[in-house]
Amino acid sequence: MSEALEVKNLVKTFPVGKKGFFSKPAGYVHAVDGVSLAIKSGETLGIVGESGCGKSTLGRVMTHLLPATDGQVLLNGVDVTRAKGEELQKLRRTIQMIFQDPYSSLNPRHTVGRIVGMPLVVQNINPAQGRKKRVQELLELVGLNPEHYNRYPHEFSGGQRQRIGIARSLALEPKIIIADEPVSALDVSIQAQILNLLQDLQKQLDLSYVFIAHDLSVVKHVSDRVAVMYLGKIVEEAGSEELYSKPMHPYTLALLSAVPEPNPEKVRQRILLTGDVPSPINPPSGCRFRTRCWRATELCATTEPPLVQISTNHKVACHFPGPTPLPN
Amino acid sequence: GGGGTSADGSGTPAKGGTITYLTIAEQFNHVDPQRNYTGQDLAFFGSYVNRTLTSYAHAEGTAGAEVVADMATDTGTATDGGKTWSFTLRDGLTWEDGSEVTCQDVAYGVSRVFATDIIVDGPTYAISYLDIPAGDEGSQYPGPYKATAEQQALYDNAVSCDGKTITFKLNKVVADFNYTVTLLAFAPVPKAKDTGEKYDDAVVSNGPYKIESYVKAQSMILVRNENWNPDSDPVRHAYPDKVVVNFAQDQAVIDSRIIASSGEDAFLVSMDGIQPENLPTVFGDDKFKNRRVNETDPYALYAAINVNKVNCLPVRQALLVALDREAVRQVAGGEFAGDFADGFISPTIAADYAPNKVLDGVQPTGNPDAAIALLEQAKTTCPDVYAKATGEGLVYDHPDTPTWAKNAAVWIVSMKKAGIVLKSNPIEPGKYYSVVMDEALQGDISRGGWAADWLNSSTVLPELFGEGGFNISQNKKDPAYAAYKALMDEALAQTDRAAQGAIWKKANQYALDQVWAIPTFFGRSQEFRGGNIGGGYLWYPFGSHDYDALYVIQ
Amino acid sequence: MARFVVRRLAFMIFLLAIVSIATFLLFSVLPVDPASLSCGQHCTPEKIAANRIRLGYDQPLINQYFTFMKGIFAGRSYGEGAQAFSCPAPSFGYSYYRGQCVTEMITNALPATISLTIGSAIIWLTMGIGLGVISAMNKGKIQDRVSTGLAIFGLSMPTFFIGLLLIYVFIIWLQIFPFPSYTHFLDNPFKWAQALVLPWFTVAIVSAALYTRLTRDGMLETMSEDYVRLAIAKGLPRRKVLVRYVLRGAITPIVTIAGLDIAVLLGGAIITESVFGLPGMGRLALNSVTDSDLPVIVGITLITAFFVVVANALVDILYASLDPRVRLES
Amino acid sequence: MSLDSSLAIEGKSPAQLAWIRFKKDKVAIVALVFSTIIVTLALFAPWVCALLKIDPYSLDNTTLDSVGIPNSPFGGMSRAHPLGVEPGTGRDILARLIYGARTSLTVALIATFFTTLLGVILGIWAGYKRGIVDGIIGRTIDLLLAFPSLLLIISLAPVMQPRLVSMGFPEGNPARMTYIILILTLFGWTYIARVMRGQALSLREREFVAAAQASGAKTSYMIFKEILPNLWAPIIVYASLTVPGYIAIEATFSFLGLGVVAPTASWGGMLADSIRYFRSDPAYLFIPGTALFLLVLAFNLVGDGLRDALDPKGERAQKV
Amino acid sequence: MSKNILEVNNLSVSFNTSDGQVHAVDNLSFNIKAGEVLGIVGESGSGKSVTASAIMGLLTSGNVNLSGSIKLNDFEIVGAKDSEVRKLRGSDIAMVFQDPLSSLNPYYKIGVQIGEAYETHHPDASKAEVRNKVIEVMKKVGIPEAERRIDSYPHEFSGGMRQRVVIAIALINDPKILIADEPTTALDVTVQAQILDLMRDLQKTSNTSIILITHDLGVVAEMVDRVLVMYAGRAVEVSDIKAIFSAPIHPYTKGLLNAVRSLDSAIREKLATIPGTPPSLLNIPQGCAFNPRCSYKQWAGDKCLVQKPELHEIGNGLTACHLSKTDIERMNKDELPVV
Ligand SMILES: Nc1ncnc2c1ncn2[C@@H]1O[C@H](COP(=O)(O)OP(=O)(O)OP(=O)(O)O)[C@@H](O)[C@H]1O
Ligand SMILES: Nc1ncnc2c1ncn2[C@@H]1O[C@H](COP(=O)(O)OP(=O)(O)OP(=O)(O)O)[C@@H](O)[C@H]1O
Ligand SMILES: [Mg+2]
Ligand SMILES: [Mg+2]
Repeated sequence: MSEALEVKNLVKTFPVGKKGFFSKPAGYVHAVDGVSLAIKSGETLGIVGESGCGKSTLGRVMTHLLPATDGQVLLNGVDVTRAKGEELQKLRRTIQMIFQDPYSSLNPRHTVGRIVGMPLVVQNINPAQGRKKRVQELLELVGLNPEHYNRYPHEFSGGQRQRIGIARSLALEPKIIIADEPVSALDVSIQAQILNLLQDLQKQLDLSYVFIAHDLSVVKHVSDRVAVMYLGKIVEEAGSEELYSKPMHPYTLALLSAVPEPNPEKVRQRILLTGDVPSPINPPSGCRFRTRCWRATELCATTEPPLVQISTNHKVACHFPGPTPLPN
Repeated sequence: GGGGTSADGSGTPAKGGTITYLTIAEQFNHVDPQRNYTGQDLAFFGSYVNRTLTSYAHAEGTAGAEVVADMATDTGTATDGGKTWSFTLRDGLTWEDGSEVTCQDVAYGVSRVFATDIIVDGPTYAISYLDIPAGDEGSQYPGPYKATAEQQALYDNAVSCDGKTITFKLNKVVADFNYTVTLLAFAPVPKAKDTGEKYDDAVVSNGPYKIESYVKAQSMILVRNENWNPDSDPVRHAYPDKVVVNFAQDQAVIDSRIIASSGEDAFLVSMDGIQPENLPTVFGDDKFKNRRVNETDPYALYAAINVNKVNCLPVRQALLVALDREAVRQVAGGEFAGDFADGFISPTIAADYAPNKVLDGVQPTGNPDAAIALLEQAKTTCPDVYAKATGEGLVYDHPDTPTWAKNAAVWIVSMKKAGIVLKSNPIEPGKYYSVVMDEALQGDISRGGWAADWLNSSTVLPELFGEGGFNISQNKKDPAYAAYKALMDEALAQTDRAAQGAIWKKANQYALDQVWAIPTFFGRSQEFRGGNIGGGYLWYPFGSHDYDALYVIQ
Repeated sequence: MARFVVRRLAFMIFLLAIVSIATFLLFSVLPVDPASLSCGQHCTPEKIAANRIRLGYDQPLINQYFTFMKGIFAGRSYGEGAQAFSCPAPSFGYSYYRGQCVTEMITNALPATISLTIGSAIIWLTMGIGLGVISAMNKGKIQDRVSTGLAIFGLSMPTFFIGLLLIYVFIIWLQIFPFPSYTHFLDNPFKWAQALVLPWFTVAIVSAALYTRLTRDGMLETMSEDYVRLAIAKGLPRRKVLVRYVLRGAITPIVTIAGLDIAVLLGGAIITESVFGLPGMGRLALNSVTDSDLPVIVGITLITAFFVVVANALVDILYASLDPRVRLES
Repeated sequence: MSLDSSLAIEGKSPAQLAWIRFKKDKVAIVALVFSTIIVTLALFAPWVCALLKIDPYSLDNTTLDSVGIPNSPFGGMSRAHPLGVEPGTGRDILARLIYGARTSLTVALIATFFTTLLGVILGIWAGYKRGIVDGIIGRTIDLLLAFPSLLLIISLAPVMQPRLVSMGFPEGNPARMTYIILILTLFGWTYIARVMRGQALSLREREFVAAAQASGAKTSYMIFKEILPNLWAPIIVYASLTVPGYIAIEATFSFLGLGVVAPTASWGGMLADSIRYFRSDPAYLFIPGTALFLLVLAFNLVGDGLRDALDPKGERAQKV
Repeated sequence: MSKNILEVNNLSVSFNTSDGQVHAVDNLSFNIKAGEVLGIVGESGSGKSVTASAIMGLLTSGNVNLSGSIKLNDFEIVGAKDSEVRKLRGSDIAMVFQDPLSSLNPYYKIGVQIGEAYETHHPDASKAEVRNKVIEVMKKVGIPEAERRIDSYPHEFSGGMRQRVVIAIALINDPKILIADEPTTALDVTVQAQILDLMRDLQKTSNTSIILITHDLGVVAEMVDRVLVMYAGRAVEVSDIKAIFSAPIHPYTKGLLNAVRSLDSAIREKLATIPGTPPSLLNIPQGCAFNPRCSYKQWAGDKCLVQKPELHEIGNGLTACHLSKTDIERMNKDELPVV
């Protein structure tokens, strides 16, 4: 498998507290802070982490919806973050996005046909068989009735809307799709439909996915590899099997143990983390997780642990990695 | 003042009490005597504050038009065939601080007229009559503030004091100069108290009252001038103890309060007449009979035609005969607005008035047929003007107020009947005269109104159609002007009043024949006062209250 | 918070500077020549030129501007020698037309305008907020219909028509009031109020209508907030929920708008003052326009802008000090 | 797999839904009919007046007494003059009202159009672009708000009108109306712009905006194709609420003497004139006043109805 | 077992909206005993929150039609005077809402907001008493440094801490029933774990009954004793927690459980789904509302299309399904063929 997309040392900060023309920002949110990743073609990379850890920002920088502060996003050797004009326009065809909220991701004033055809219009693409035909094909592909071409989004349910959004993201025949929490807003019974659809499409169209979610069980279902984010940094990255069975970073451990188990018979041991995620404006020194970590020592406060390869398919950023679940 | 509410305005003159005047004006146009030039203000300050060498008699009817000795011992002595005039001051004339009013004070006051950068808006007879060489612009004498010793000498030569006698040397014969000096511009000013521009806010009184306070847009309060010596003043009565003027009142408010005349409001006097809608009320009910005045005033109302633009007599004549003057008068208030005018000299100047024949064939409602016939003539004689009058249209200037807008509408409609097109050109009321006096901005027809400065057409006809400052007919380029100018010169040089009057009558007829303006009506004024105020009548020379005659009924 | 206040005040001063410059530029295009206004009849170009120098209008605009600004802080004198006179600080210029310092004219006009503003603000705020509260509390019911109906009636009445109507009904027809003639409060409080009652309502009716809407919409919006639901779930009495939660949440935009409205009114209610003949700023403004009295127009424009800008800043600061999220920021 | 069967809702476009809601609002419908009638009357004024045998300009002295007051009760109402005559001239009030409505509506509608256009474009632009554009537009609004607009409007009229004439606008009424329209636009756009800015600010956070951006849409596409279509409802609502405001303001201007020139009729001008006839001819105050009030009210009610229909709010408000 | 403290019978709620009538809750009956934790699960829009609001007596606005009976300790809430219900709110029944961020008034200190709930129901309490009580309850819900943080404003708290404040407000008067409407949906898993832990502890120590509304079956499995499954405003199944996971007695419940992922399922395993989408409440299908999505409906004949199934007992649970008992048992064992 070749590498479809490579992220190198990506940094994204947002100024905060800037009130006027002339005033300086009061500080910066370090939303993404030196992230490196590689996605192989046909593969799904899951990214998990708690709210505000920078998952969406990472996704948006990768699609050039946000300019990067530093670092590179390489797509076929071209840096997406620096691309402009024609070049960027071309790159956009390769990398597309699926959004979280099926209600806000479709323009309520446009018909389904127009929504799905929008990328063709803005990219000025005229398929041989005509745009309408192509759109109807796409609708069919995602399991919608092509006759619904002239309907409005409000006439559809959440799951169907998410399908429309997926059809739109496929219009340009991308290679890579960044899916930012594509099922979080859906009901369980619908989530399954969408997850299955995404898997089918991947096989059919040979897509690579970056699958962003906060729900570890969802990620487990779709990912070949999983990266765990905490406060703008990747703390652990491994093949799915490996990560779920042998988590090494204490944060991953805690995260996994916190997922409620839909089985009353099974009582899992739980690591209860204290406190909340610290503010990304003033992240803790050294290891960012140390404030909530039961393994933390002096070292963690002073030295930031690098993300190191601990086995072929496993990287972790911790001074004291290990699968020991219990704090002691 | 006292209590009574049932007073009906009848009584006998007596001293005491407070008279309160109400006016819509924000302030007096000018308080500075040398800058004072509007009828009402002249009447007010002449009655209460400023004394002049001569003044008009405080009497009803034509008697009020008579000039009498005021500060002077008599009405002046003309020598040199009327080119030199002298007046002698009475004894016992005092300023409000008790000091004596001297001949120098009078000379100083008159000299201020020449300081035209500061003393603006007043009449400039002093400049045009006094024997001081003319400079590039106006006089060589720049007024007392800036004058060098030589320049001052020029003035002192023209106006000289010899003890109590002041002598004016004129540059031409002015037969009625003793009328001229009734203007407050000839009032004395104590040099030591002159504050220039600011003298307009507070003057030093030599009359029966002095200014206690003057807050613009609010009020002026006059109280008795204890240093006024009644023995030296045979002219004024000085009835009330106190005089209050409240500015910035609403016209409707003024009328309503005086109509009701209840309580304190019985001591009110309106300075602004009566608004049209209240005329039927006030004149329809006998209970107001002692409190109202309805008299012809000295104003002649007319619409000046810009002769430079409408240089076509038949068109002007067509305008004259087409106008529905009945409707024009109706808009202004019907018969209360005045009588139809047959010229520019008001019948109030009896010596100069004579009925004109030109308008005899024209009904008050206009004669479109006659106008159409006249236009037929114009078609061939002056096709350009004809084309404009019947095509693109003539521009009618008027102040931008609802009443004048209606007036314009009436003009437009009545001209339309004769096939003449008129376009309304509303002008901000405050700027009306400055616009129409600027020929570049003036339209084809501009409304106007004029009253004599004293009862002689010398202050009317030369002003309106001659060399005077108010010529908005722009007729000096009309070939017919030469003959008119000759009449003016002749009349002004004529010292015999009766002979002079005969020339004025001729000139008046001539101006009308040339239709340099269209007379509409001779103004009529209504005055109104509360039930506890007596003595009101229309003072002939000024067309306003005779303020001196008003008293509080005790 | 302190930082916020400083910054807000700095912006206020900046805005004032811009406003004053803009005003100056704007009025320099007027065809009115103040020099010729003070020239009188028999004016000659020479005289106007001389006047212009005397009054400082010969100076480049920028110098005029600085002279003017200096006058505001240090007062200004005109003319020279024995004829000189001066307008003490804060001087907004001198009206040659009226022969008075603009500041003096404005101070004379302010009492009437302030009386009008305060009285009507009290009326419209109580009426508007009251009706709005009733309306929101009884959404969909008859009270709501009546209140919103009244509001839309009020909104549809042009101010001058309300004024004329009130004059006709209460003064001419029913004769409940005499024709208003403004008296200073200190001279005769009763007459003062008597003259102002109708103007108060004239100004208040339209605004009350507006505030009824604002209050109603604001309250309905707050009522759908989760924290209101929680307050109800706590079992808090109705009054408390309404006042402490709903009104508290809805009042903030109302305060802002009220601050602005009051400031604008302080610059003169042109229509109401001229309909009722109140000797206030609005009437002064209108008269000055009719007379083309430029210095007064400039003065009033600046004063009004000053009120608005300052009110805006004060409201912002008040706002911030009421909102713990801003208050505690720095 | 097709999911046809589950698509239970009947397909209606948002506009159809709004129209259904609007139709239920009886008051708004009546107001709409009334406004339409007035607009039609104004549009066909010459024909209407000819039909009624009335004329706004001709004088009728026979209806007036010696001082110019109508000589029959109710302001001289008669068969010849259904709403009476004008004191002083005897002109027909109904005809003048119909012609006056022309001026009012022309000014109000054109000014509303430009106000909305400017406000919408600048507002969306500011809200969508944010940053420096937003800053400049925002400060401009602050500045405009700081000025006493009415005072500026009346004091600048004498200079601006001649300038318009020199720019080629016909002298007289066209120039005066143009000035009023311009000035209303200049001071009026801020309100709608602020509404639009707020809406655009929240719309730009919606994911469909990101979706279009991610496909490479340009700013103009974003503003006109993605954002604008979502703002038709508030645009229509605010535009429809601007019209009555402008009708009232136009009347206020002519009340202050800034309106059209004689002999053209204007409602505000009639009201300004009526002050002098309060006592003797109150009908002259009430008839134009009521007409003005009703027209403004009708437009307001239509606007309100549209708001309720297009932008239903407060339905979820918790009963306290 | 102990007595029911809450009994809901034939509760129906509908809203008149401009788009038509929304039948949010239809003929719902259930009860809860002291100390019991009842879970209400169902997809979005199935009427869970409306049911909660009805119990709180919050559905009083003009467009609501409410019928049936809600009895709290024999006190009938439906149709009761507002002032009466107000007395119960916050004292006998308390509620925790989903979004802790918007549930707190940004203008008031959290101590005030908690204390208010106490003062209202204890008008005689002194200031100091209230303050002590507030600190006590803050400690109880695990807010550190309660004495200091009592004077903080909501925005100074993190999401988890805010939710603790909301819970403190609910608990300060020792309510008999606590209704928690998706109390953890807005929170991160790690924080969710903390809050669930806290609620479990509190429930054990104070023996409060809890109605836990959620759509997360994992949370249900961990927290509750009994589950009420709602679909389109109706109860479709009420069963004990263990039973429902091992042997669901309604096709919808079964579908739901199949669609749920767990950490135990294999990587990239295909999930079972329920076809179709939940119905619009403006337009609920005839007969059984679930019938268009039901894989077993042909086993019950045409009934499903015409007749609304009523809740009836099967085994220890209640189900609203036309399938016969045997068919349900077969379904449990996956022996009933799917169509
Ligand atoms: N435009 C922005 N301006 C300022 N801060 C921002 C902006 N966008 C995101 N942030 C901040 O960056 C951080 C990361 O945000 P991001 O949306 O990437 O998180 P996330 O992991 O996607 O969270 P969630 O699960 O809530 O979606 C957060 O603290 C957020 O507040
Ligand atoms: N005040 C109201 N007016 C109109 N419809 C309402 C109102 N409140 C709720 N509804 C409707 O009632 C239905 C049930 O809503 P409810 O909030 O109970 O669902 P829920 O089961 O809590 O869903 P979720 O999981 O999304 O919270 C929804 O379709 C909702 O739109
Ligand atoms: Mg996100
Ligand atoms: Mg809910």
